[in-house]
Amino acid sequence: MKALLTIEDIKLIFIRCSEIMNKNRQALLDLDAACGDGDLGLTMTKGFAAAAAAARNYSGNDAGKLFLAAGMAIAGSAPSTMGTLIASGFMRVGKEAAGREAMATVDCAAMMISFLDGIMARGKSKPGDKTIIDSLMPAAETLRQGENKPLAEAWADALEAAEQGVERARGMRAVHGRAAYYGDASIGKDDAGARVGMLIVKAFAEYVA
Amino acid sequence: MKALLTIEDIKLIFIRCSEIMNKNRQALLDLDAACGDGDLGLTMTKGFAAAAAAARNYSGNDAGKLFLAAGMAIAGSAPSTMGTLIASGFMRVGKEAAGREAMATVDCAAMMISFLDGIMARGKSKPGDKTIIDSLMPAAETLRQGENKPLAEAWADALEAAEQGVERARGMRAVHGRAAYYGDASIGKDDAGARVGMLIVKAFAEYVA
Amino acid sequence: MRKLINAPESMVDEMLQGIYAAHPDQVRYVSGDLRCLVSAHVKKGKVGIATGGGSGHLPLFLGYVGEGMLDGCCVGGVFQSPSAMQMLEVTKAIDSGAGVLYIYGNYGGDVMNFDMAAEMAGAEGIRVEQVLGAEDVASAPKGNEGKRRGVAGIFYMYKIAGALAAEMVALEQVKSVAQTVAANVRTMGVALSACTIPEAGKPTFEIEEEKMEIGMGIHGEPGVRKGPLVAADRIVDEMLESILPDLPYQRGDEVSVLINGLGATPKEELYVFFRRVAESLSKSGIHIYHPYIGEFATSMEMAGASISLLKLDAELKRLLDSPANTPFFVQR
Amino acid sequence: MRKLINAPESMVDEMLQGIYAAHPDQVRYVSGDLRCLVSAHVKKGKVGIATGGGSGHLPLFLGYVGEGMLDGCCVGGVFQSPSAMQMLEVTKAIDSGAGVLYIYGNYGGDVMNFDMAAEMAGAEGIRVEQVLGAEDVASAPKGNEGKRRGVAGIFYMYKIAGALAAEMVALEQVKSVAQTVAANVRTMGVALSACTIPEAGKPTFEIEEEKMEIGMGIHGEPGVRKGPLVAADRIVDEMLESILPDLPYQRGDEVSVLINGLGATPKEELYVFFRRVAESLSKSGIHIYHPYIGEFATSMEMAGASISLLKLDAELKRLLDSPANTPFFVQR
Ligand SMILES: Nc1ncnc2c1ncn2[C@@H]1O[C@H](COP(=O)(O)OP(=O)(O)O)[C@@H](O)[C@H]1O
Ligand SMILES: Nc1ncnc2c1ncn2[C@@H]1O[C@H](COP(=O)(O)OP(=O)(O)O)[C@@H](O)[C@H]1O
Ligand SMILES: [Mg+2]
Ligand SMILES: [Mg+2]
Ligand SMILES: [Mg+2]
Ligand SMILES: [Mg+2]
Repeated sequence: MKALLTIEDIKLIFIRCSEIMNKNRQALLDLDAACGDGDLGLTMTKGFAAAAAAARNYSGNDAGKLFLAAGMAIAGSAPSTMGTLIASGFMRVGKEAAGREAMATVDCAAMMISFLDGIMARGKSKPGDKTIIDSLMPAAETLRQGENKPLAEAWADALEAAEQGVERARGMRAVHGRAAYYGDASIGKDDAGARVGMLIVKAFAEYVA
Repeated sequence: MKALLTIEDIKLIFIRCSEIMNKNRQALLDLDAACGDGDLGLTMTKGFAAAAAAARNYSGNDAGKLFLAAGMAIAGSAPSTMGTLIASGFMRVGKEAAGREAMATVDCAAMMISFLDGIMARGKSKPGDKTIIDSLMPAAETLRQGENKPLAEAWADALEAAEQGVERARGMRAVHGRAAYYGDASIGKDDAGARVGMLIVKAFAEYVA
Repeated sequence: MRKLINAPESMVDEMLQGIYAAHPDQVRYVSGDLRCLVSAHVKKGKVGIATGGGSGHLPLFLGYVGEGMLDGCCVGGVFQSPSAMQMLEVTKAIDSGAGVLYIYGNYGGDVMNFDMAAEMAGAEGIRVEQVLGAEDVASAPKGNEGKRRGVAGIFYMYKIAGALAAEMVALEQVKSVAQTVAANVRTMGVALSACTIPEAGKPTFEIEEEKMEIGMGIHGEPGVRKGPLVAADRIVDEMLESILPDLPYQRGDEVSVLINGLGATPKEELYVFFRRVAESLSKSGIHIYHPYIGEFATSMEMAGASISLLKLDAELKRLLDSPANTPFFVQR
Repeated sequence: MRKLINAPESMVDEMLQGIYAAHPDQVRYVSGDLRCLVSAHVKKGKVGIATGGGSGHLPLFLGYVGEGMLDGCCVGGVFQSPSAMQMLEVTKAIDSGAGVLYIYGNYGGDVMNFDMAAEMAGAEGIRVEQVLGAEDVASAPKGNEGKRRGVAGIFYMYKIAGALAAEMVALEQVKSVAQTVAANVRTMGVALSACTIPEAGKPTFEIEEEKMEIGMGIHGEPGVRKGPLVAADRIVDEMLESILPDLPYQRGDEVSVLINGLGATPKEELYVFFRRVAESLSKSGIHIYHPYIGEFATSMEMAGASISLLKLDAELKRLLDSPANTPFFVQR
């Protein structure tokens, strides 16, 4: 069982994340179609493919630079709402993690907080708005509470929290993006972005399991 | 039995012609739709209603002026191919019949010739082109041959000739107007304009019968 | 019927009311007849240019009345000719002594009415000359050019004859340049859908989705060939194969290209079309000068496009480039 | 799908190739990226104005790059935002020291990307200001204007801010006039049909024939109310009932009116629409100044139209009237 994520690990996690998005392509298309423009499956597979490629091509030893490169790759290849938010998140992580060569659970918790900060700053959004934040925030909190746990256990807990977040988001009312045009009609529908957040957590959890 | 058409008779013939066009509205629409733009039922009912109104309103005693007024009314109200041709025909008749106060069979024959002259000059067309000419020309010739017959008999013969003209036109190839775009495909189809010519003859024939 | 109209039979007149309300400084009507439209600025001593035809083709026909183009226009009902009397009224309104040139498309009804109007105008002492637009190569074979329909290429006749008339030359010269344009322009179109005449309420014909008709006329006149809708590049190639040899347009020629949308086809697609035309002409050594891409002659909501080529010389280039300002066409 | 295209995924780039081929004297691209379009004439010391957004809305967005309007534009895929990096490249290309103003529509993805680009540009020492178009009264109630979508009314922001920038004033002034326009323009639309994103191959939604959706957005965002298609005059009345009280527009005001066709709706119908707007405003004592009628912001082959009103003062009138010359918009 891993106690630290190395640069190589992080690269492999980006690759796994890209695989997971490919697997969930149709589900994301359908979810986004119900309350948005139905492109999320396309943008996420494209964006994470670019992120995985950027990660693969990164040859340095600075996790910060690696996250920055992945974020830039997503921003350039998937400039949709979700792509830009995730890119902003990873770019913020890149800033905060600058110089780091490996990540323990506590660093993962810090990473998730920065990721969320980047997203919330870019999206001018907060928990409860029925967005990706509503799956990421519980995961981040769980990681922080479990910052002394081994990676596998902490990330497994975080995934569970993210999944619960997806469930809770269903009952919320969308106030951002295209889904907001549906107003009250959005209540009871799954949020596509919340699911993307959960899938990102899932990539970490599966890798460290 | 009438031996002469007075100004009042000619007015009533225009009115009858308008009624006949109304009765044949749908048939003309369908015929024109098969090889043209499908408006002939509309333009002919409109044009002859205007001609009938102009005839009714004419208070002088000059057959020439009456035909001219009817022609102008058609030109103004039904400026389609057929409307303009018929208008040109009646306007030519108006010129040739100027000053006349009544019409015997021989004058009817002359009228039909002028009518055809007006149409052929305007349409740059000739017998055999699959047009209104192909029903009017036989009628005109029949009238000329029967110019010593009483009106009723001469016009009955003319109508029969016009009907045969409609039949013969069916086998012709259209070279004018929209039907010409169909080329050989027009052979075997009825010509809507030839039918209009026959209906005009019919108005005279029915009136003098 | 997907139309933003009121009663179908009032569409044309309500459209005209909208046009006069929107452009009172540019156009007005004569004889109390909305359908007899003339420029608000008739210039003394200038040759007048008039056109006319059925409604449903905006910017054709009336959209080109204005500075540097036309002086008057009669419109009829949708796809219906206006009457000779209406044309006469417009002719009288725009004649200021130098005579009037009629430029219009080669359709039976229009020809007869303009002929009749010309005779009537002649009887009133107005000199009238006529030049017909008849450049649709799909509508009759080479050798039988007189039977061809006029379509979007008439824009070039308006533009160039209008520019020359603005230079205050004589009727014969304006007629002559219009004839030169007519002789040097060729068009071919492709339709992907029909359109609906409001009073009819439904399309007069149908083109199945994923099908096209190459060579179809702007009133739905039959074309050269129906078939499955293929890639834009292949359609352009097929159209150019008919257009280029017809004049012919040859290596070293300079041409203006007009890509005309029939109504429903978005400008995005017109530029995809133009891209291939440019590529193809460049391969043939034909140089493109001042292309026009947009809607110039439509069939209401018909989907499709046409390609027109005008072979240019120095004089035509100068006149093509000169400014124009009408409610529907502005060039600096 | 009734489209004159080649492979759906290459539509945007082929369209752009067509645009550069057609207008080489007016526009070019930077960074080797077709989607980063800038004016061929960037004027030293002038405030640069950039815009951007998804493709599929021509003339929006790139069609307004040119003299007297915009300096640069990034476009994304059909209905997709371009990226922050592309915006940064355009920003760098059009900044000549006086700073750059972003004017674009209020859509989540676009806002985030322009924000990101502005930060990046700031980091490179370029002053960037932003003003959003957000005038669709149907997209959020009064009091919640910040949530409104930007639609055709953005044309007025381009026109007026572009005219002022051409007078070589400072960035703050250009921003301020853009804000004034944004504050004084309101729009509402009606859709009669959907459109098809080429890569999707079929419409993302459907409107039945003889039905309409009032207030629908230009990407098919839900509107105020679906219902049977009624007479144009009634539709106009319903739209004006939403637009007029929103600012409000009042007796004695002078307004410019923009009747915008969404793509498939013919100009004939737009003028029928305008006629009723003119009639109705005149009854309300609101004076129309310089109306625009045509296609300004489309959704490819969507059928429908929008009405925008801009309340004017002397300064706005002057700037509205000043000349402009872009590949898609010319005013003398
Ligand atoms: N301002 C915001 N902040 C955070 N998340 C947002 C915001 N707006 C939208 N989202 C998320 O983005 C998702 C939609 O993303 P995406 O499909 O990329 O949008 P679009 O296609 O409209 O650009 C939503 O499901 C929601 O979770
Ligand atoms: N040049 C011509 N000379 C005589 N008759 C003609 C000519 N062209 C067409 N026609 C006749 O006109 C008929 C069509 O008339 P109409 O429906 O008014 O035409 P359109 O609607 O095309 O203007 C044809 O059936 C034919 O008989
Ligand atoms: Mg989406
Ligand atoms: Mg999207
Ligand atoms: Mg007909
Ligand atoms: Mg007709």
